[in-house]
Amino acid sequence: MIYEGKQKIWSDYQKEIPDDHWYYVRSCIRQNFFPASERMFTEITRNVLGKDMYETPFHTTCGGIAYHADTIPQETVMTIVARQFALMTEAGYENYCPSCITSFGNYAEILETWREFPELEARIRENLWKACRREFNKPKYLAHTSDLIYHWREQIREKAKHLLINRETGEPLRIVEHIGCHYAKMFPHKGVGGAEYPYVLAGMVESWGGEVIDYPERRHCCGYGFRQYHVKANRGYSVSNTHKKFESMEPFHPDAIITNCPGCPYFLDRWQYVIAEQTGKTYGRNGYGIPVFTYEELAGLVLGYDPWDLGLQLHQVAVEPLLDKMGVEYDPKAKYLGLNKEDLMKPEMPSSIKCC
Amino acid sequence: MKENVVIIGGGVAGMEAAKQLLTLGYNPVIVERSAQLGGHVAGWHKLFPDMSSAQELVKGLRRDIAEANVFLETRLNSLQRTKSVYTVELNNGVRLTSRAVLIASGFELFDASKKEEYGYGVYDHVITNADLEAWMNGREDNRIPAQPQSIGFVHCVGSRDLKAGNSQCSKVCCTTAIKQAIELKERFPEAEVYCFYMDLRLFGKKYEDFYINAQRDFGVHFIRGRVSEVGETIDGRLQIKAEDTLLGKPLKVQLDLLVLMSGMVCNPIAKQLADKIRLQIDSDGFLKSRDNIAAIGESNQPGIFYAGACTGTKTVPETLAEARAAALSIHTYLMNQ
Amino acid sequence: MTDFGFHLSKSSQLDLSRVDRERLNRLYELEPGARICMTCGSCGATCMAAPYSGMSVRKMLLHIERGLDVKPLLSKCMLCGKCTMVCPRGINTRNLILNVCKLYD
Amino acid sequence: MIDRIPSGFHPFVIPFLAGMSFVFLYCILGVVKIIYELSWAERRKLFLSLINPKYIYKNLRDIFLDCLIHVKLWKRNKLLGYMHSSIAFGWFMLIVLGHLEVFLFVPGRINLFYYPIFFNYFVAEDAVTLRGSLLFFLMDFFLVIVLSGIILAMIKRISSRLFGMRRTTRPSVMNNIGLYALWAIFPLRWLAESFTAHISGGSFLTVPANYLFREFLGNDLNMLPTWWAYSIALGVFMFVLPFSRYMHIPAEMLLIPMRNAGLKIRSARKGFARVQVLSCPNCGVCIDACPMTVNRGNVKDCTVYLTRQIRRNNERRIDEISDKCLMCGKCEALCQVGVEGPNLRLMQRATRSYRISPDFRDIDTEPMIAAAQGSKVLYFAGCMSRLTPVIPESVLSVMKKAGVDCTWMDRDDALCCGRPLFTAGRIEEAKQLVAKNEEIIIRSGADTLLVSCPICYKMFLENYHLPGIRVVNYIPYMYDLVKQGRLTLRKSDVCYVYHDPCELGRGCGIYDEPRKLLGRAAAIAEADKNKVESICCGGSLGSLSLNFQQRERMTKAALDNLYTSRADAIATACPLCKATFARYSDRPVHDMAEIIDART
Repeated sequence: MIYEGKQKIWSDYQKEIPDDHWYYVRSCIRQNFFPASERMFTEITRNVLGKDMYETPFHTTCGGIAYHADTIPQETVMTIVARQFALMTEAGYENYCPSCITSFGNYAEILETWREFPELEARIRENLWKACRREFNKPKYLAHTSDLIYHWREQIREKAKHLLINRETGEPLRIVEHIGCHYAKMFPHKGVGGAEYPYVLAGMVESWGGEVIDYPERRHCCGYGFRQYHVKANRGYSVSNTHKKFESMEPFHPDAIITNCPGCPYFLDRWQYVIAEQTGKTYGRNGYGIPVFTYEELAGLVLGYDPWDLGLQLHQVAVEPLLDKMGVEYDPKAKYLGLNKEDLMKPEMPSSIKCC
Repeated sequence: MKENVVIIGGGVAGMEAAKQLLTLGYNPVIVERSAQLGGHVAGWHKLFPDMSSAQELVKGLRRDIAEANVFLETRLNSLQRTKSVYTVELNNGVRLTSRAVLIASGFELFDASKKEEYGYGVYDHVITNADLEAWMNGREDNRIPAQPQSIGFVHCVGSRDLKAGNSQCSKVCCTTAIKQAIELKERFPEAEVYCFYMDLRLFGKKYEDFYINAQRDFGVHFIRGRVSEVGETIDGRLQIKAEDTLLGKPLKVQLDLLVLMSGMVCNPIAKQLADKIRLQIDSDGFLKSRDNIAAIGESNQPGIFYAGACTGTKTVPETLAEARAAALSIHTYLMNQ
Repeated sequence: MTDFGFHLSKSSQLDLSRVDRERLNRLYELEPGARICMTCGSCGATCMAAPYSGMSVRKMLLHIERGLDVKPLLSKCMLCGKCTMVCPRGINTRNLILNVCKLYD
Repeated sequence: MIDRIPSGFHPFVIPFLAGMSFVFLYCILGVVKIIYELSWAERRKLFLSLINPKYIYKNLRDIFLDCLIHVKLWKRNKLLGYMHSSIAFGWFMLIVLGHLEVFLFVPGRINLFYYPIFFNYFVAEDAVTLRGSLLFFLMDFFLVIVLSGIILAMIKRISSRLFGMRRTTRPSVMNNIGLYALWAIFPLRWLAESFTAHISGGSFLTVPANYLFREFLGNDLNMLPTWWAYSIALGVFMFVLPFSRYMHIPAEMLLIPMRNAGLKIRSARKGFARVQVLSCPNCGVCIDACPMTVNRGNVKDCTVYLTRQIRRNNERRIDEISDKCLMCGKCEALCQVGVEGPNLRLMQRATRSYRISPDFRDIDTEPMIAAAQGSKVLYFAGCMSRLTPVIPESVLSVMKKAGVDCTWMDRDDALCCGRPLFTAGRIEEAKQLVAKNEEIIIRSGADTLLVSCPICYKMFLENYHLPGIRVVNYIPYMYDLVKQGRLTLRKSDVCYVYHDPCELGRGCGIYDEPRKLLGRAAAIAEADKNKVESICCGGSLGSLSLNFQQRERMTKAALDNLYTSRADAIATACPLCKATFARYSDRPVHDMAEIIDART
């Protein structure tokens, strides 16, 4: 690996990211998958970094899932997106940051389409007007929330309590970064670092002291693939793709996986259990899996938040091995206590994969 | 006093034209940007189909044009036409006038690092066809392992690729890949060599024999399918993915060396010249000839002639033939003025 | 083992690094013509067994070189020799087929 | 004539005795082993033939004519014929006459079987017999005959070209020892008998020599050493015999009755195959016969080397030789002994084990049966004819002109006749195809199966069971139509040379009908080698391993032979020959059907 070669490519794919005043849009599914992630984003950006992060309860889905599952036509998606932009315009913002990668891709795709086909944009404006009497300005800047964390990575590093360094050996932790497919594969210039060697997560890992693993199937999809998971008949195909990634990263012995997409951490996490059930194989050390994190969770750990406040107990694969390596203090007994400190009961543990 | 003919570019096209112009009684003046004559060919090792030495070819041409005026490491500051005379100003302060100018600016190799998925400049063992020629000419290259077990060639890197901005076939890469595959097989008989191609275009004299030799005598494997991406394994080997389009199945293989067959793109200098004197650019990005059949060596401007790869991808013999033809065209043009 | 109602599916990806080179080289030795196929497909077009098993020498060779199972293709080969007659590269396809039948299963 | 040595014994007979006993024992054991290797049915067939007077006569006649007189060789090459029959028959007569002498003069010694061989040493002439008696004369006469044969053999070894053989075999070590021993036996016998002639008597050859030797050498001390030498030469020859080509002498005597009894080669090495292998005299006739030996190539792949390698158990070479052969059958047709080279190879191929075997049993033949129904004459063109569509088109056109209602069985979907698999040794798989085709043909309702491809034709004739259905090749069939007046041919000026396809000529014995038929449609010229000696086109499916380049040389050599006829065009009756010749021929190549169609 020639690191300078990558740096050259990274320098070719940089994007302008304004430092403040963002209109924040949540993902449809992240709340359910890893509920603390989005809350941690607002927590870090507002309270730790002191940024203006506007949110409105009136925003809806962007239509991306339905669009990628081939259930609604493009014009419908565009009109939904137009309404989101109208909400932003009404709130007086011009920097738009979605939390979801598919949304980000969806917005990027729609903005590019409108740039190529202005008549389509005009028709969508008309649709929106007819539907809900709203008007919109296109966002001046579009960034994914991971772009923002990337942008503020050094500020986070300055406030860091724990780094991505193995406390016992002093070696950097070996991190697999997994980028959502819709982040830059469609429009490489919309992503930090481009599509082939994205830097958005790698940059965070490097800033926070870790080492990025470049394994052969790095570019491969997590396996979610919308239809592949949602239609049960295809689910074997979904898990097979995830399996392929794990087989490829296995020889590198990663300490953790960091992701920036709603589906990826979920499937990389949950499918490890399914793979272990079906093949008996686990990919971490001593029967554990490889812990999977969202970038907000990892940022939260770096900043010293309590793992259980970050919702890490909701992970299928046990995160404790990584916490131990990083030296994060946690109370094992508190893992399954609710916010009100009531015992939520320890879930049933699988036999095939160790989950603490 | 012999009449000047300015030749832009000191590759084999420019040299061959200069040689012919000397014979015809002119004073050719070669303006070459680099420090030596011979262009790309000077960097090659062996030329197909007879594995003749590229160095010998260039050496011979250099000998033949010893009497010509050559400006090395020189660029054009300006090129202007007044009536039927062109005035050329060089960056070393020299001013030349000439009734005919031959553009032999040739091609530039496609920058393989633009195909990011192949990891040229990122992975340790990815090289280009030009790197391999240089290595065979004796240049050290630590990207080439001492004992590779498996070697891959990717044809059409930056050719026939609209995404890379080049729709044209670079014509020589198929044969070059086969030539280089044979040369590597000769050096590393134990290695498995795979050529990943989209189409094999072995159009020239004895090129097909090359193909059969590579298969029969050297056991080179040909796989129809373009490599889609390259990754690095834990032990630093390359893992490539492609589709075997004849079987319709995805395929992967681990390699110790990957050679990218960078295609030809028009030398940007040609485009700068085109802007200066309003020459036309053809749809393939190369200079547009007055007629692609009958007058490939002539431009739309009187007194401006073309030779070689500035008008499209060419083999060396084609380039030399065009250079000879251009010299004669210039002679006829000057005689008739 | 839990039954989820779905299973890991076998990868359809071919791995050239895992092809049995020794056996393949033995085949090349027994029938050097195996190396020079240019995948024109004449053999498959003329094949008497193609309607029954999809046989084609081109396909058979590709299957072998990529480590795939050739048994189904060969299951209806009558060794009639038409492929030998039409092969533009003069490959002794019958010898090839017989040796494949010997070496592979 | 009286016994000179009272004991009737001298140690010099020991080498001969030992050798003779060894050969005798070896042959007895060999015969027992071979008989044991035969199947029960074969054994029964053989024994029944051996007590049948008709077969006994035939066996004796064949052994006499083939083994002693070498009639076939005489027909082919007079010089070689003389050479072989002089040695074989002369030697035989010496043995017979020797016994006669013992029987007549010393009947008491008849039980000593070395006596006739060394008769002249053990006896002294007395007043009862006269110098120059008839027997003495005959003995010397046959000795001269044998010696003349030996001299010819020596000359042949030096220059086989004088005998019309372009190439001959390279003898192995054992063959050389046997050869030199054989060469030595008769001159030594002459010397020994000459040294003893003043005691035992002699005739025109030995008596003058005796005078000469006595004049120069003076005493009788040379007598014993020459007898020793003679006996040793005999002994060496006998010991070497089982391991050399001379094994063919006893083996052929077993081969002839077995062949006459109708035995076939059914195993690669055992039983009748073993006899065949041992019967090969290594004469090398098959080398010149073999179409593969063009440009001195592939000599070591001829039948003579197959038998040699089988005797040596050299499995690698046996496989190579077996796979390479075109199976054109010319070596067998020209072999003096009748060694079935192609069948030996076929059985060798049949021993191969395969990990993949085709299985045709599940192929649905119903559509093919439906397509085959409708006429009394069912026409089968064969796979190869699809690459020469002019053949089936012409056959059908001729049938139409002759008013023959004919259905084309394999116009669309079809199965191979099975011969290619059969000749590759995949006999069981071929049988599956045979069964499928039998079903189609029988259920078609036809009473005649018309076949244009000789490869298929041979298969249908020999390996199909089609009760009530006449299998006929298109050439005799068309010739019959012409004779019946149902077809009228207009003769053209074009001169054709007819190439006998291997499978039709040597394979099925059809030589004359094509010529007669063609003679009515065009002028005919004959090639240098024709009919049974016709040279394979090189395209044969019989060969498994010959590559394109090697075949190309054979095809060109076969064409050169056809060009010797100076004909304008080539006629043949096989799709494979047509396609193969057409590739390199400098003149048109037409199938018989094409020519007949054009001239009716």
